[in-house]
This record gives sequence, C-alpha cells and structure tokens, in this order.
Amino acid sequence: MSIQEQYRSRAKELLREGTVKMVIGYGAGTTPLRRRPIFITSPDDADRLVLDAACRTNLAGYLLREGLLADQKSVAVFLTPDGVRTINILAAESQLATEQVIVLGFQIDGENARQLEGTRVADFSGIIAERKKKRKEQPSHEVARKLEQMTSVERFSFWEGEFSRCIKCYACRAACPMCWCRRCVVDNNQPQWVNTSSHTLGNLEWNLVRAFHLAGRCVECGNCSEACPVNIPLHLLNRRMTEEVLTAFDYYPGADEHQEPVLASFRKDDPETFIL
Amino acid sequence: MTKILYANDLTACFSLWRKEGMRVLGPVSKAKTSGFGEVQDAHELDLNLVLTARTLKELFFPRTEPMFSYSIGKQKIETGEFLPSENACIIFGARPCDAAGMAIDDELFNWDYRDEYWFRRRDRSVIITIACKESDDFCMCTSLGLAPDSAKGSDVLLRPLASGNGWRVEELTPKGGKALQPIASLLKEGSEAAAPTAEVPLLFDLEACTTWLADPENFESHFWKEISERCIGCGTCTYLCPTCHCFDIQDEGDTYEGIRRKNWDSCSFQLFTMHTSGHNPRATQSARWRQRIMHKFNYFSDKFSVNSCTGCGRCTRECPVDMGVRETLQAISTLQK
Amino acid sequence: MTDTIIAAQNNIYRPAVMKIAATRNEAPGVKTLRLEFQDTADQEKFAAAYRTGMFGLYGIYGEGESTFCVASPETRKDYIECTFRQSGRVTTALAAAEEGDRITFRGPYGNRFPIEEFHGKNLLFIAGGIALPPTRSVIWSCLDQREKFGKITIVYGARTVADLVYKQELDEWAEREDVELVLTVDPGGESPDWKHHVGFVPAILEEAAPAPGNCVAVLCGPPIMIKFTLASLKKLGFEEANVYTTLENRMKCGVGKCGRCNVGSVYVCKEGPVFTAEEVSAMPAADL
Amino acid sequence: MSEPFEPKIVAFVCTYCTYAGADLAGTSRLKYPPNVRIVRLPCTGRISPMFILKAFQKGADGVLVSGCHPGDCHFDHGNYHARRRWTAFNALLQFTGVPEERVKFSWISAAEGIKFAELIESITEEIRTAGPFEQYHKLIAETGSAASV
Repeated sequence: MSIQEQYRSRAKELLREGTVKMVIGYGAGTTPLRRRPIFITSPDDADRLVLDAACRTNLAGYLLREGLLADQKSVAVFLTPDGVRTINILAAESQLATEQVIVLGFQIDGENARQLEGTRVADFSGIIAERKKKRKEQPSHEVARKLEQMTSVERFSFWEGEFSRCIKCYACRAACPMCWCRRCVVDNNQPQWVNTSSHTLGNLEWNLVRAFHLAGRCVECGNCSEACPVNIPLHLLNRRMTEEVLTAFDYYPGADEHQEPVLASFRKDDPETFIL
Repeated sequence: MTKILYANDLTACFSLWRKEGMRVLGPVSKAKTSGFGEVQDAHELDLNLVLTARTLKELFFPRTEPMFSYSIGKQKIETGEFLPSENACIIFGARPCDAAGMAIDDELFNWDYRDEYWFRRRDRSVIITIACKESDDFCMCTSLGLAPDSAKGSDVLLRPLASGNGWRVEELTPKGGKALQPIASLLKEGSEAAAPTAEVPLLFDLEACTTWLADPENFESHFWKEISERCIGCGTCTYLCPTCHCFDIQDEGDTYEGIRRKNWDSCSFQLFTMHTSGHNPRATQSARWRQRIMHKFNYFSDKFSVNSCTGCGRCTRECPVDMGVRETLQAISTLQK
Repeated sequence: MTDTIIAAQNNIYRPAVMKIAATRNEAPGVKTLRLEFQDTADQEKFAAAYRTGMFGLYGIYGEGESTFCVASPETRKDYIECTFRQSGRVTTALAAAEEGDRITFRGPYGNRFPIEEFHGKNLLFIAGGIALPPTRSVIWSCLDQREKFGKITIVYGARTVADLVYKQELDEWAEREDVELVLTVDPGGESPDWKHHVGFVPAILEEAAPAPGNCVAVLCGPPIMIKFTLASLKKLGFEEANVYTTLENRMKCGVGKCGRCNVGSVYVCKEGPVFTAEEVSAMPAADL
Repeated sequence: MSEPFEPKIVAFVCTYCTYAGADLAGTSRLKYPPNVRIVRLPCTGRISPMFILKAFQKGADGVLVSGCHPGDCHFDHGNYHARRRWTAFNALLQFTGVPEERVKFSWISAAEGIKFAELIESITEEIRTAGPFEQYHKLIAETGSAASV
C-alpha cells in the first residue's frame, strides 16, 4: 500500500470513529504539479487526500483558524517534522493545546514522501533532536556565505535590491504559521513604527521586523519564500536568525512543547562579545 | 497589404521614439520577477513571457505614490503636489488582458471624480499590445469574453508573424496612430501571415456565474465558506490583479512636515473595512473573498456595465494556496447548472 | 527622466485648510470643533455644494484623515461643525487640537436628506449616543425654517447622562414650545438629579408613541440600536420608506475610488450616507 | 571648504544606570561630543529594536543602546532579556549590511561617568570617520520622490 493509501485509510478511520472532527491535508491543485490545502470532515471525502513530494506547504497555521479548536475537539493534520516543531512552538506560546492535534507525520526524501511513526507531537521528539544535531552541522546557505564575505556596503546594496521589489502584499506574514498576532506591529498606528508604504525604506523596515520577530521561532518551513510573489529570498534572513540562536544560545525552536521561547528567557552567562 | 514591424528594427524604433522625447517601457525580467520597466534596447525586453508576473497597472497606479508633501509653518500650511509629468510614454509589448484591464480601471478612476494621478499617466501613455500566440494553464481570457488578440484598452495591436521575426501592425486609436508616426519609415508594407493566436480553452460559463451571483439568495450561501476555507488572507491576488484598484491614504512624516501617500490596499486584509469601534462589516475571510468576487462580477458591472476581470489568471497563478477567480467561477458555473 | 512636481488644478485628494474657531467638550472623549475656511474660494465651493446629510474627511497632516458627518445644517454654511469621539490616530490628534489650530477638510461628499420632501410633514428624530450629530444637522435645518414643518419630536438616548452630547442645545430644545424633546439614558446611567426617562430608546419610543401618519422619521445610532428601533417603528406603523438613516462605513477617499465603504454594490460615500430604511433593507445584511 | 561632517547619533539608555552615568559625566564636567541625542527609557528591556529602526528612519547616522551591567538591573533581569534580543537583532542588522560601527551596545553604570564620556567620544569619532549613513539616507530621500514610471 502506498503511503497515500495508508494515510487515506487512516484519515477515514479517524473521522469515522470520531477521534477527529477534521483532517487538514493536501489535495490536487489547479495543475498536475500543484497541491492545495484541503479540509476533510467526512470519511467519504478522504479519498481526495494526496500525499507525495509536491506537498510542501506547512499546514500547521490552519489550526489557529478562529474557532477551529474552540470546541476542544481534535483535528488531524499532515505535518513534516518542521510542522511538528511549529505545533510545539504554538503550544509553548499558548496558541493551542497539543492534545487536540493528531499528527499525520511524513517526510519528503527526494522524490518520495515517507511515513513517520507517531500520533502525538511528543512522539516526534527523537526525530526533532536528530534534526537539531544535523542543523548544527549544516553549512550556511551558499548565498549567505557569499553575503558574509561582502563588505557591508555590498550587503546593504544586495538587500536594497531584494527589498525594493517587495509589494507589501504581506503574503509572507499570512503564509507564516508563526505570525499569529491578531494585529501585526505594522498595522498598529499609534505610534506608526514601521512605514506602511512599499517604498524601499518601508520594505526594509518591514522585512527586518518580520525576520526579527521570527528569531528563535522560525522552523524554516519555507512557506514565506514560497508565498512571496516577487521571490524575495526571505529564507536567508530566517536561516541567519536560526543559526544565530543556535550558536549563541544552543536553541533549536520547537524542540518540545515546554521549551521556553528564546527571546522570552535568558541565561546569566549568555554570550555578549559585541557589548562594549 | 499591411504594415509590418520587423523585430530587427525594434531598437531603432526605440531610438526614434526617444528622440521625440518619449520614454519606452516594456516587459522585463529582472531580479527574479517580471514587470514593466524602462528599456533602451530591444534586447532588454522579455517578449517570450506569456505574461509578466506584475501587471501593467503599476505604471499608472504605483504600489506607493506620494500625493502631497506638506510643511506646517507658524502662519501657513505649505503643500507641494507630486503629479506625473506629461512626457509621453510608449508601453511596448503589453498583453491584451492587461491592456483591457486598464480600460476597465479608467471607468472607476473617472467615476464622477477624476483621479489625476491615474489619468495623467494614462493620457500620456500609448499602449502597444502584442497578441498572444501562447498561453499557459492559468490563462482564461476567453472565459471572460476577451481573446488573446483583444483590442480593448490598446492603442496599437501587434500580431506576431508566423515566421517569428516581426509583427503585423494594427493601429487602433488616434493616439496609437500618432505614436506610429515617428517610426513610419521602419514600418514595411508586407503581406506575411500572422501566427495563429493562442488557443485558450473556455473554463466556465460567465453568464451562468453572473446570474448566480446576482441572486441575493446566494449571498449567504455556504458555498463562500467552502470555496475560501484555505484562503490565508494575503493580498497577492489583489496586488497582482490588473483591475484591482483599492488603495489606502497614509501620512508619513511628523506634524511639521511629511508626505501624504496613496498606497495599494486589499479587500483581503482584515483591517481593510474595520471601523474604529471594532465593528467589521467583513469580519471573516470568506466574507472578504465573497466581496472580491462580487465586486468583480456583480458590483462593478452594476455600476459600469463591465466585469472587472480580464482573465489574466494571475490570481490563481500566484496564489500561495492555489485559490483564485478561476476555481470559484468554475464552481459557481457548475452550481448554476 | 523622472516625474516632477506640478500643481494640479483639480486634485480630488487635496484638502482645504480650516481654522478651528472654537472647541467644545461634549461628553467624555467627545468633542465638537467649529471650523472656518482659510480660503474664501474653498468657502464658496463648500457653500455651493453643501446640503444637510453630507459628510467630509477631516484631517491633520502627519496623522491622516477621518470621516464623519458635517454636524452643522445647510442653513448655516459659513462654518462647519463636527463632533467626534476620540478613538483612533486621527481623532486623537483632532481632539488634541486647540482653538486657532489648522486642520484640513475634504468634502462635502455624498448625498443628502431630501428636506424639501419633508415640508408639511411631522418629523420624528431618533438618535443614540454619538449619533446625534448627523441628526442634529437635520434638526437645525428644519428648526431654522420651522414654519415649513408640522410637529417635531426628538427622541434622544445615551448610555449615561454624561454621554449626552450637545447639552446646551438639548436645554434649548427642551424650552422650545414647538419641539417635543424626549430624553432617556440606559438603565444605570442616570444621575441622582435626572428628571427624564430611563430605558432603552426603542422602549421609550414605543411609550411616546408618535403617530405614523404624515410623519417622517430620521433615525441615527449604532447598528444594534437601529435594528431594534426600526422594529419598534414598524410596530408603531411606520413604513420603511419614511424612515431615513445614515451609514458610516470606513472610508479613505470619500469619492468612490478606494473600495472599502461599499455594502453590496452600494458605495456609501457616493450613494449614501443617507438612505431610507427601505434601501438599507435591500442591502446584504451580512455586509453591514 | 564645506563644514566637517557632524554625525547624528541617538542613544537609547536606561534611566537607572546609563542615564545616571551620563548625568555623572555632566556634573563631573567631563567633555564629550554634542552629537548624541539621549532618549531615556525605564529599562533596556523596554528598548525595542523598532526604536533603532525609527532612529535610522529619521536620519540618524548611528545608534547607541546602553543600560545597566548584567546583574545590576533595577528590575532584576530586564537587561538579560535585552541582551538576547540585541544578539539576534545585531546579527540581523549586520547580515543586512548595516555596518557594525553604526549600532553599538554597551553597559554603563551610574558610576561610570568617565566610561560614558569616553564611549561617546570614540563612537562619535568612529562614525565621523565612516561618514554619513548614505545608503540609508538615500532610501529616506527616495520616499519623497515622485514615482518614476
């Protein structure tokens, strides 16, 4: 039985026995290469679920839909290990209760989707610990390495060029499962810290604030870069932040649901080499 | 016999136009996105694109635009106005769906009150459109009553030659005719055949859709929630739409000096309609998606007798969660039948 | 070649500058500004265009513009009065403005109350809280030509005694022989010396029971009050076509371009803000 | 001869330590350059990265953020939180090409009037040498130019 078939029958079972009220998964999209998020509430519809290497979107953010988890009922959702980390962070930030989440875990290896054992987010802590180890060894992105070698003037010009394209559609924010604020900082106007206009200055400010607010929270799922209609390499910023908290504080976001948020905690001996 | 413009002569055309004080803009692919930009040379153009990622509208309605500068003195409030100059612009290589979109937006920006920011740029621009000989999976102009060679909104229409080395030139408006004068010497008489236009399949029955949408019974149909359940409420579809025209007015600066700006805004955003009291007439994402569809296919046509969609397909093409006008209208079309 | 700065003759987004001639605190957080045009050409344009019911965009450079009604009537066009509650960025700045300060005004925009159609009829004004200002412009338009109308009844309610706006004018109307003023505050909102009604507007209205015959009602208030008061009016025998109200949706441009104020296909800024209850009923309720 | 360049520097300081340190520098009649505008806040924990961006948005050439030494926070641990935030934000700024000399962080206690004066002296000199933050100023200027297309 293919993984897709297995998960279809798993979804049917969960819905039929009433364990969950909804399965959030992937379905066929407009073109053969596209997948789209779908919401299955009846076992008869479970055959619409698709699972293959084209399923890239982190679906965890949909759990925060207003009222979805309010009735204390459970929802099953297709998640990669990074998706599971998302749930852990959301739980740590009191946005949801992990008891209401059934994980349909999978991982994309090359051209194939592989099944991951486990039902509850806690079942994946081993896999996540592995990933942390791997992440530490992972070299930084090729472009990031090039950037590090540039002078600051060149780096500024690089980002000026990237940010100048931003149209402030806020797709990065909307697509990010971590951006759960009811009212984003750019939408606050008393005072207006960040310029709302999409001139390069306003774009730079927005993108810096966005990246900073995701420092130690981003799971590098790639939703933001995928969503960006003008292809700004947002992931470079997020990865840089991930690497910073990893090296400075040995912090890997979403390790478990009790992990304290990195910027809401501290150690007295945190490094401070740059402070005069 | 008809006039033919050969691709080899394009750069020469651009110089002739520039000599007349006109700027030349066209589709360019730059820095991982494509849109319209100023070009000096024909090689800078990316004419192979089915459609640029960003639309023609940003030439007339930039995503952020200063309207006034203000400076507040003891005695007087001084304001300076930013308005586009009247230097003529040649926009070479627009697509018929984009050009049609501009004609649709004209209706709105001229509705009783004339928006100078839009019209100063519109009036000085000549749109030279190239008919499409290729389309992609998302094109749907034919379903919207347009075609890959629609003339709507264009001043000149170019039909690609079958040989691929030029275009047959069709002058559509006096403005277009005037723009062709400086390059008259480069337009050759010829009878070369045009390449067949792209075949864009009919995806839905527009009339069935508008009928369904016009029925007040359907306004609160469960359909709206189902079709928009995965909408994440970003503004991509609206910002990349040639006909979406909503905007915000924002002041940047302090109480002494600064700039009042006109910025793109989107009906997809939760705060778009939120009252200060906290009441929000369109409180849910499905209400906001319904607004977008209703606005395009019911409200706009109610006011201006034309739907505000040209079938360019960008909403579907660029949607992070694979939604769009196409899916919604296809579904409505089925419901109505 | 970049675009240069040129002054436009008819820039629809350019506001007029107005001087604050006087300010008045109406209620906690509610303030009235009396504004005078700095430029006589702007004044003349306003005077030629303004009719009771229209609105404007009041602004402060650096903060933005905010939409509210013109609270002064078409019978007094040499100044503008506006009354607003301090809540957002612009109204906070406007509330901080003092006599002599300059603010901006764009308008008047929108449609009007068809006051000449009210001639010879009895008038019933019903307002709740901060919605007295739009009603007040109609009230004064009628009182300034009192002989043209029949009986005039004003029913006004607020949450508490302190929340009543235009207190001086309420006293003035109370003393007038040719106006019947019914005041009420919500239960719990009365002060020890409160001599008027206590109760919600719909109930008080039903008690007062104005006759629906040859009568036009003007009803302004928060959505929830409108809903219940409209039900009471129907019970009393009023037809929806004879009940007028104003809608106040969020607006940025005021001239039908920016795309936020529409309810169904109706643009409140251009086709409103004045509607009959019949017209409002035809709009999609979910979008109100 | 044009005027020598005088940088505009904004210092966000906590009121209990660095502000008191600046005060001490003043009452001790220590000389330091007048290029710094001090913004006093209750604690470094209150200094949002947004403040730094706002300073640059308004044309600053450099920013100093300073507070109590670790362990000395009036609110016990405000500066420990601030330190983590600075670590991340500083990395981000450098990654996006804001030169290291434009944003400085320091601990200055109420007793360190001399350190305050010397630090202001040295960062002012460093930024004076680096010149105006032209890349940022260009972005600010662009917001006031009419859309070009």
